[in-house]
Amino acid sequence: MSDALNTSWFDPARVNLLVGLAVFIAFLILNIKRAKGGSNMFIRPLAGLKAVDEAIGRATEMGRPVLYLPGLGDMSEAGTLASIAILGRVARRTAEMGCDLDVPGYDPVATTIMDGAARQAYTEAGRRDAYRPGTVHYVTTQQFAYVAAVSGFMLRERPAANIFMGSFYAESLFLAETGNLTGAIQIAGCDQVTQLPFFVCACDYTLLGEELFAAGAFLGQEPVQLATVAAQDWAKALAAAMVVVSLLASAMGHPELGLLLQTR
Amino acid sequence: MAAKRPSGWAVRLMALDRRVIFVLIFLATALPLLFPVNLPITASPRVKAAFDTVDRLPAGTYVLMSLDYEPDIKAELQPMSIAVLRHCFRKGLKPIVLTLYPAAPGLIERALAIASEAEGKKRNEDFVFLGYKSGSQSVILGLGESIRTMFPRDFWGTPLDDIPMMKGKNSYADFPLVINLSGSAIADYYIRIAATRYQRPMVLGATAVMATDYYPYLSSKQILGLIGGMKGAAEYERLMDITGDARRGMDAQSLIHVTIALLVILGNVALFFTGGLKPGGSGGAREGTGR
Amino acid sequence: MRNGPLVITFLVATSLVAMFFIPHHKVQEGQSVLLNWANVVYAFALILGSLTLWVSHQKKVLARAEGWPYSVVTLAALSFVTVAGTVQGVEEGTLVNRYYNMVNSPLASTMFALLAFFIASAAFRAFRARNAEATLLLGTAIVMMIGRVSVGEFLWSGFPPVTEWLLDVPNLAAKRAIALGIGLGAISTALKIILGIDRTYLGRS
Amino acid sequence: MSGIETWIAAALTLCVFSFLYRDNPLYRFAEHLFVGSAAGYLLAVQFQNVIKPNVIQKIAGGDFLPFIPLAMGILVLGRLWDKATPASRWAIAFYVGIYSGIAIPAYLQAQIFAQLADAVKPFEPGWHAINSVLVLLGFLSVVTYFFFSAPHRGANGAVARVGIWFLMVAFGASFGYTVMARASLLIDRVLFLLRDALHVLPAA
Repeated sequence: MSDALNTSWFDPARVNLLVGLAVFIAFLILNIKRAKGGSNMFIRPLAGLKAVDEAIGRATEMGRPVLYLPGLGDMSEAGTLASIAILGRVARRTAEMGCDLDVPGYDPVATTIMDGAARQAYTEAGRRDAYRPGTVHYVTTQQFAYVAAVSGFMLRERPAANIFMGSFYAESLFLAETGNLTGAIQIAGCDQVTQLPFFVCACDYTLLGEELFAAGAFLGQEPVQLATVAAQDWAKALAAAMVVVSLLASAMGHPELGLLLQTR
Repeated sequence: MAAKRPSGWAVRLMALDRRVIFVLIFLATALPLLFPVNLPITASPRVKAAFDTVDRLPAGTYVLMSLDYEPDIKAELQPMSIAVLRHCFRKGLKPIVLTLYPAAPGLIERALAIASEAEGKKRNEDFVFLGYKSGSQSVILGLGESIRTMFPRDFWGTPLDDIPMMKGKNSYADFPLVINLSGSAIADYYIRIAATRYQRPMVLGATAVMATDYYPYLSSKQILGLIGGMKGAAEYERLMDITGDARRGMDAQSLIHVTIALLVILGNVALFFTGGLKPGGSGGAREGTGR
Repeated sequence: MRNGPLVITFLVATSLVAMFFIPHHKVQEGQSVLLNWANVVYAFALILGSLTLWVSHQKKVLARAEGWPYSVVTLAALSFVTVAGTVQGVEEGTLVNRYYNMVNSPLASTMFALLAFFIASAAFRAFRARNAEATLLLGTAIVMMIGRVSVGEFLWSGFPPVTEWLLDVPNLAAKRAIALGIGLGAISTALKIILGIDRTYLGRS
Repeated sequence: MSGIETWIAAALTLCVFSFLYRDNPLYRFAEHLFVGSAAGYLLAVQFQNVIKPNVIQKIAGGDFLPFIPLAMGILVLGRLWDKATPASRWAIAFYVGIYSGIAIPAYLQAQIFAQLADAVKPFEPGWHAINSVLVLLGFLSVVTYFFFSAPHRGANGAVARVGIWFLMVAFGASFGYTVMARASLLIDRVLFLLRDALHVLPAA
């Protein structure tokens, strides 16, 4: 760098981000306290998630596998973190129902982690022996090589349900159309906005954007998990209010408020 | 179901094998390539802005070009690289070219060969190709300090100090324009580092899907022009008055779009005649948006 | 010891959050060291994954399972590219680079190109004006498709500005709201992990 | 590419296109070839770009710090044996810690503050103000749609419904726009077949 080495211990341009983070953590703690205090945490039902049980049930009846696709994000994508939590729930259901599960992995670290999560879910359901090694298996970290392999699996093994949860990119339509051809029930959840239209078109149910992050909490229905969703709602309301207030203020000649949101 | 009997043709149309659709799309692609009609192309303001930015530079100006895409999306970016390089050559500018993708140098070597041959320019006299360096973001940062640290030799192994035209050119400050043609988040890094931190005028080329995400940077003047996808490249070729692969593809592009739009309309007409438009009617895919 | 991994996650994650706010060069250097370590862990996870890929195909070949000759193809390609690429490198001019241009690259771009066909079949099958919302979706899609190519401009010069408006106004509004929600959802997902509320990643409930 | 290489590339292109008819041995061959080649390529790239410079060369140069990530890497390989699995959790915990730590400020800055900073830009005068108002209304209604703590009924339901309209227009726009990119890729492949492989079209 041509500028001299930086020796300051705080970046003042980021103080607003720090405040924002503190507020969100405060919302989280408050809501967890509310939940532990016995307040009823309401989350409106997400149709796509109610369908997950139904889809696993149908697969069990037909004696065909459930295909769970964790997305093509790596561990830096929150969508992948959310997908791991959802897989835990889905694996628990397939274990209970005695249905075969197949999870082709894209990111090697996420695959390793999901193998542990699925194994644990089977153990908790009391079906440790039913966990087939290779249920969660690494395919490859090349987008279309992965797509080629998964599409081939869909056409040859004919899973009865395809569950897409995580960060998907250009492959979304390829996989969802192939799945549609095989007649599987398809449920998708994706945090990549540009891919949502394709899932909406080709799947039976689609969780839009942030619904993916609420899904883990919804499936578990544990109060502490639901509290995190409530905290998100509070933050959303605060953000919307800030937008309205600062627009009103700038209309009255005070644009300073909006500048508080500038970051570097 | 509607009271009237569903028309037979409509039912058959709705059950159309998707392979018929595939054949239609293939024909819509191949026929215009074989028998072009050359539909007129007009340049959008954003591509025009990119063209003008390059066009305004005086002959002899050095331009830093980072071409960052791999073969699987070359369809959108390779014609763009060729058109922009030819523009630089025609205006007598001196592009210094590099890439941050390991599988890209072959493509760029070809683009440089095509463009320099068409405009009669020579390697190491009119342009330099630095090749590939791993580390994306750290390389972009490093270019602000010293090109020679990042790329001690050019693509063909010549030390930079042995190339006369590289004399005295060693960081962003020596380049009045940075051009990045990218199919990934590399574009964000260049905007953040080259355009914002080092305040370099910058032109961006991106894939069509990416392009809309970068509109805000145009209004904030962090980028001075934006070329989006094969269509943007075709507009650039049009402004240059040359014909490259992008312009060759534009008739097919139009026909594919029209075919898909007609298919959608046809599907809905068929649905109407089978009575499927009534509430609760049959037909069409199951839908649910998580509501 | 049992909670050791949870403590590690908490400490590492909070230090990385803190590092974002501390521009001191030593701290930033420390961050790149940590990221470098993570890259090494990733590389080993990739070795692990590739080993399991190898084993699963090897099993198919040894058991002469349905389609085993295809697994031979995978095993051959995997071993050839790994060995050649590790010994000779993958840069321009190497054997693996030639192989990549001949095999990987056309396969990837053709798979990618198949999307044009799938987009057409999905549009024909799923774009049905069953209600107001579905009609909005398909109407906008048709205007965008026609409006952004030469034939659209040829039919009506007003098409390009309409498509720009659709992108700049309703599209921007919806995407902005979705981005906000995703941002919050992502942060809360990460916080759940850091605070130990969600332990699925360690294979625990 | 030489003549033979072009022919191999063209043959593989056709193997993949055959998938459009239906699954068949040619596609299955291409698929398996692709998986093996891609996995091998990644391994080689990781070895050349990560393990060699960051571990092997550094340790050979007398820097022993890389033993730490090396040890974690070996722990990850412990997944291969049941008994070593608990040990591998330490490495996983480190890795997850890194990326969840990075995610928080990254999402906070890029997704939340950047979007909000854009949303509060003062309205431009004249016609543009109408668009700004529409963007604001759309933003608020879609945010309402994503409110989980309240059911979609009453006034909340009505606003959420407007939100759905905005979502649908946005999805339609995205869909239509993406058609363009995908069509370009197909054009390129067909051009490759017709010109470079079959020479039906004259060379550029």
